[in-house]
Amino acid sequence: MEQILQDIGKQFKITDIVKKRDNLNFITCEKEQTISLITYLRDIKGFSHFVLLSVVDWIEDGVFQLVYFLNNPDKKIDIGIRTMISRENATMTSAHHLWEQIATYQRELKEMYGIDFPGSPRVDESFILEGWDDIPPMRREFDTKKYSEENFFPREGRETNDPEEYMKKKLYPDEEK
Amino acid sequence: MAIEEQNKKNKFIDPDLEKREILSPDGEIIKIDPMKDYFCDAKPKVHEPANKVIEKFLNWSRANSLWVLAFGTGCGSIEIPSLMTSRFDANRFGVQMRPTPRQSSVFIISGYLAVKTLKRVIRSYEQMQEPRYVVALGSCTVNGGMYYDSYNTINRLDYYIPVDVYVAGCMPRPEAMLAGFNKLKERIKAGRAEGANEYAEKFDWYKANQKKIIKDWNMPDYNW
Amino acid sequence: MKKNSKLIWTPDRSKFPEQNSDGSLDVDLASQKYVKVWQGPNHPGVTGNMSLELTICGDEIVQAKTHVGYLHRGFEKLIERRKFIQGFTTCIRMCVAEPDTNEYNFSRCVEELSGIEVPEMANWLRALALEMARLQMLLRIVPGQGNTTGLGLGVQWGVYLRDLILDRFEELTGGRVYHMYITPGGVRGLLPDGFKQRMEDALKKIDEFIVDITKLMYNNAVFKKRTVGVGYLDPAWIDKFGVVGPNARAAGFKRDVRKDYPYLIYDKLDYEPFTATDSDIYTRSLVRREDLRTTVELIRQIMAKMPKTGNIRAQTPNVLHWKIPKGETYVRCESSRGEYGYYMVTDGSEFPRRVNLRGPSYVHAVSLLEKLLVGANIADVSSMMVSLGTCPPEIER
Amino acid sequence: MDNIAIKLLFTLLGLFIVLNWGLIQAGIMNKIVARVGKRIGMPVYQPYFNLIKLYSKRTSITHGVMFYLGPLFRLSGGVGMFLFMPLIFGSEYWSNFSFAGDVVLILYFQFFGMLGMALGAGEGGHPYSAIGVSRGLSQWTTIELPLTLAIISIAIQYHSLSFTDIVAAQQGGITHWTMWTNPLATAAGMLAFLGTMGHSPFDLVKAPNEIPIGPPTEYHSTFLGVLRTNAAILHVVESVLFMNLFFGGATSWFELILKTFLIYFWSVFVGVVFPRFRIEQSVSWFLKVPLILGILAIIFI
Repeated sequence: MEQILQDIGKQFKITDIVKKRDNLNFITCEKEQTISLITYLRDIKGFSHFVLLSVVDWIEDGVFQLVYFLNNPDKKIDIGIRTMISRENATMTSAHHLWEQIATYQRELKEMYGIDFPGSPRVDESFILEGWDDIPPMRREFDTKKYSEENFFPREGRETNDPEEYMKKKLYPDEEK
Repeated sequence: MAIEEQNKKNKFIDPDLEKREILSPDGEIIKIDPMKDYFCDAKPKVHEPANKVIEKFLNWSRANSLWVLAFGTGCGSIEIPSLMTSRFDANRFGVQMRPTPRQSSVFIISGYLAVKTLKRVIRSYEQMQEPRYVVALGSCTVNGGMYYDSYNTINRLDYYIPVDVYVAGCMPRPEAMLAGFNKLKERIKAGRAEGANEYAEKFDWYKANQKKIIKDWNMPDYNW
Repeated sequence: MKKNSKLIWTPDRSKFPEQNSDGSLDVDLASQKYVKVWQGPNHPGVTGNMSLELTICGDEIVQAKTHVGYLHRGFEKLIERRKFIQGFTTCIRMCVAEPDTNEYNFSRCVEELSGIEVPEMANWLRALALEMARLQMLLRIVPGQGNTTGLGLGVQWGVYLRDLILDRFEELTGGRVYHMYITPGGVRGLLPDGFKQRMEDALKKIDEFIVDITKLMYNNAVFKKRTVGVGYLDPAWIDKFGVVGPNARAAGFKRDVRKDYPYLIYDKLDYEPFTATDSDIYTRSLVRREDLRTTVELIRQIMAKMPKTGNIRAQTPNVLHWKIPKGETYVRCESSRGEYGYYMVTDGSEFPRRVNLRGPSYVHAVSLLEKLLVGANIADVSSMMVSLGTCPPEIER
Repeated sequence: MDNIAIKLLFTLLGLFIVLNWGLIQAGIMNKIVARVGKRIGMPVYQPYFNLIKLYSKRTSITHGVMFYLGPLFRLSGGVGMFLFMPLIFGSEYWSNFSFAGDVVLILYFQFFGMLGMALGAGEGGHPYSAIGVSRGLSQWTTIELPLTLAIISIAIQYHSLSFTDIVAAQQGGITHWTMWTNPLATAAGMLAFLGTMGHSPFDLVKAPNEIPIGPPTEYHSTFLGVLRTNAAILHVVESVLFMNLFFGGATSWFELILKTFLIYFWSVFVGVVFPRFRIEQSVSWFLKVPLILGILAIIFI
């Protein structure tokens, strides 16, 4: 694993190397280099199994963190490649030519986060939602409870308790607050 | 060009359902509006029973032959196989599964309903022939259950289609479902399970509720 | 198993036009030669609540599109606004059929990020619960393959045995479908008295069932005719599409998370995953039957080798104020359909920042199924879906 | 002539008995299938409930005149078969309107209901109906071949195209049945019988997991009630047809009920333990074994 990371470090600019387990590393790469890094890992280093493409919304920093998660089935090691992209006009180079299922992931991310992947097949087609006209729902600023209360006629009489207060009241009723 | 403007208004409309002009083999230009031509958009009517004694006899036969639409709308459908096989065997009570809405009389809403499914549920419900009954499983259909704050699941089902029996639980055990079927039978025998009439009476209210959350309403108002 | 290349039937996918990058197809639907048929969501041949948009020419499928989202509840959004212990009860409902893999993955993520070591006894019990969950799932999908071709009898037998396993779950955890047994920090309880004996009784019935279903289904001439050579999955596609689990094992790839990345106590158990090379519907079904056999064997081994008693819970912080430092991890385990993974990111607060599920059906039922169905017969659609182990809730969450 | 009136009365009475026996038989078969699946199963009288319920459901669909006529054609196919089918040998009243050439007429009626149903179902407009109709018609064409060959073989054997004559020739003990005197024709006919009953492996017209549920997809309430009524009559009459041809007919109602039950059970028995063919497999299957048997039956008669 260390050997692979050194090899990558020679050719690409990677930062924030986190060793989570013996066989699991996370690295951060620049947006422009990401696709070539993935291609390099797939073709030269044997990371032939694509596991996951995920997004983390760091709204405080104004960035989306894209994570490409690759797996080497022969050496049994995993690597997660993080890439930061700006939240405004979020766009990322499409990687659909590398693995077939990436097109599906990109379709989902376009819908749930509003990240555009130009050139990816059927990326504009709706994947999960139908007739959605609000902001993409998985973004942090979207308040799902408010949306639900406005749209779905909540039934009256539903009680919501703060678990801490509720347990105090139930377990130690005599205790003064 | 009025047609194009109308189409623009509804951005979600299916291209197959757009108004269009086609050239017939005779060279004649025909205007078609699939929403009007392909579907009948008459409103449902309230049905009054003709004779109380006969109706009682018919209700008795209806109660003993419940044909369930095989449409697993949510996670409750995982217990349907258990319900229909040897341990619980709902067949004993005349409950059968039918694959098409035309022939079935009971609609089991098995758990939470996503908005996308709700649209299909409404269509299937309207395609079922009267009298039709709805059994709603799980707390999710009562008040949203654990998905009360989800942006994609409805909170209470009875705002969209009339419900006859609720079976609470997450998820309801097959015994509870059998009890629910017994309750439904009692209601049918008493002549109170006329959800279809209720739907016809409060049609506008139901439609307004449905249209509030189904943003891409690209089907006729009542399609049977 | 010998490979008989004559039997393998791959459709000639080149005779139909490829779909364009925006999903459209260059065929004239008005010419009446091509018909568009929707299968599902209200269709008994479609597993769960999903639908297929098929363009057919005669009996052959020209283009298939999967439509999912009928079960979307926004779990990943909901977990972001729940505490870790609340998110645990939410996440298990992501996959209805096999919730324990969710329990394990979520708990493992939380433990790994907050640095908790789970006691040995809890690991054994976790493995037992996971294997039981796999067993009850396989008892549904092994005869389910027969049901797609009209052999409903196996399902009747299989679901009865599944009920027996659910009874054992009820004894162990109190729940029938949703168990919430593998909690962050350990498990909820030890085995009840006499559990092993009653489990053994159920396993004996399952052994008989395996013999019966082999006679009924796998040796049935008509079933063979329907499934041998149909739905051939090219081994070259395994990595291209990210196929995992039984589907990859049926194509000759030994992919089993339990062997490759041993978790819990699987390195102390002695077993070998079954692999075959024919890679058609029949072989995939055969691999699942062998999985069933393996699982029964594993449960016996676990019950024999596990310690009598021991500590089952690690020391955890107050669950109401459980703050986890900033970090991220990926945890995987083997579900009945293949690799099942959770990607969790925490940001130092009481709530997870992001939880993402990687379900095997995400690739099996969307990109792979769309490709496999092209050129197939419309009668084989549901066989193909079941043989790939489709489970819609884990696609859309 | 009052004779004809009495005969008509007895025919209607026979129709009533056959309908009831068909319904009860369906209930018993459901029970047997359930027992194989380790279940208790629905009550024997469940088909009656279903039938009353179906007739009592309200309908609000129009698909044109042919859509209405489809079930009626199907029913007239079934009732037509019944009308010309002698039920009890030796009884003038229970032989209905059988005459010298009734075998040919009944073969025609067998196909008639099918065609009428195809026309009506096509009007429903559902794609699965269309697929089911095309499957059904192509399968039926291949079923007809061995069946017709078997019947021709029997007609050559007994020098008659009348059921009464064929049954009369088989009287006098079990060894006189066509089953023993012409086993090839019996084998071809009974294999074709599996196809006519529409159970697995030949249930591709209604294949629930592929094209749910084929031609009757759009049929509901009263229409489906008519279809169910017809199915009850048809199942018995088909069994009577094969009983008359191969198994020596019946001399009493008890014998008829026993024999039709066993003949129908043969198709259910096969249906429970076999999955379904694809359409091209079904067609080629009928064109192989049953057809060869049928041809051999003609050659070796």
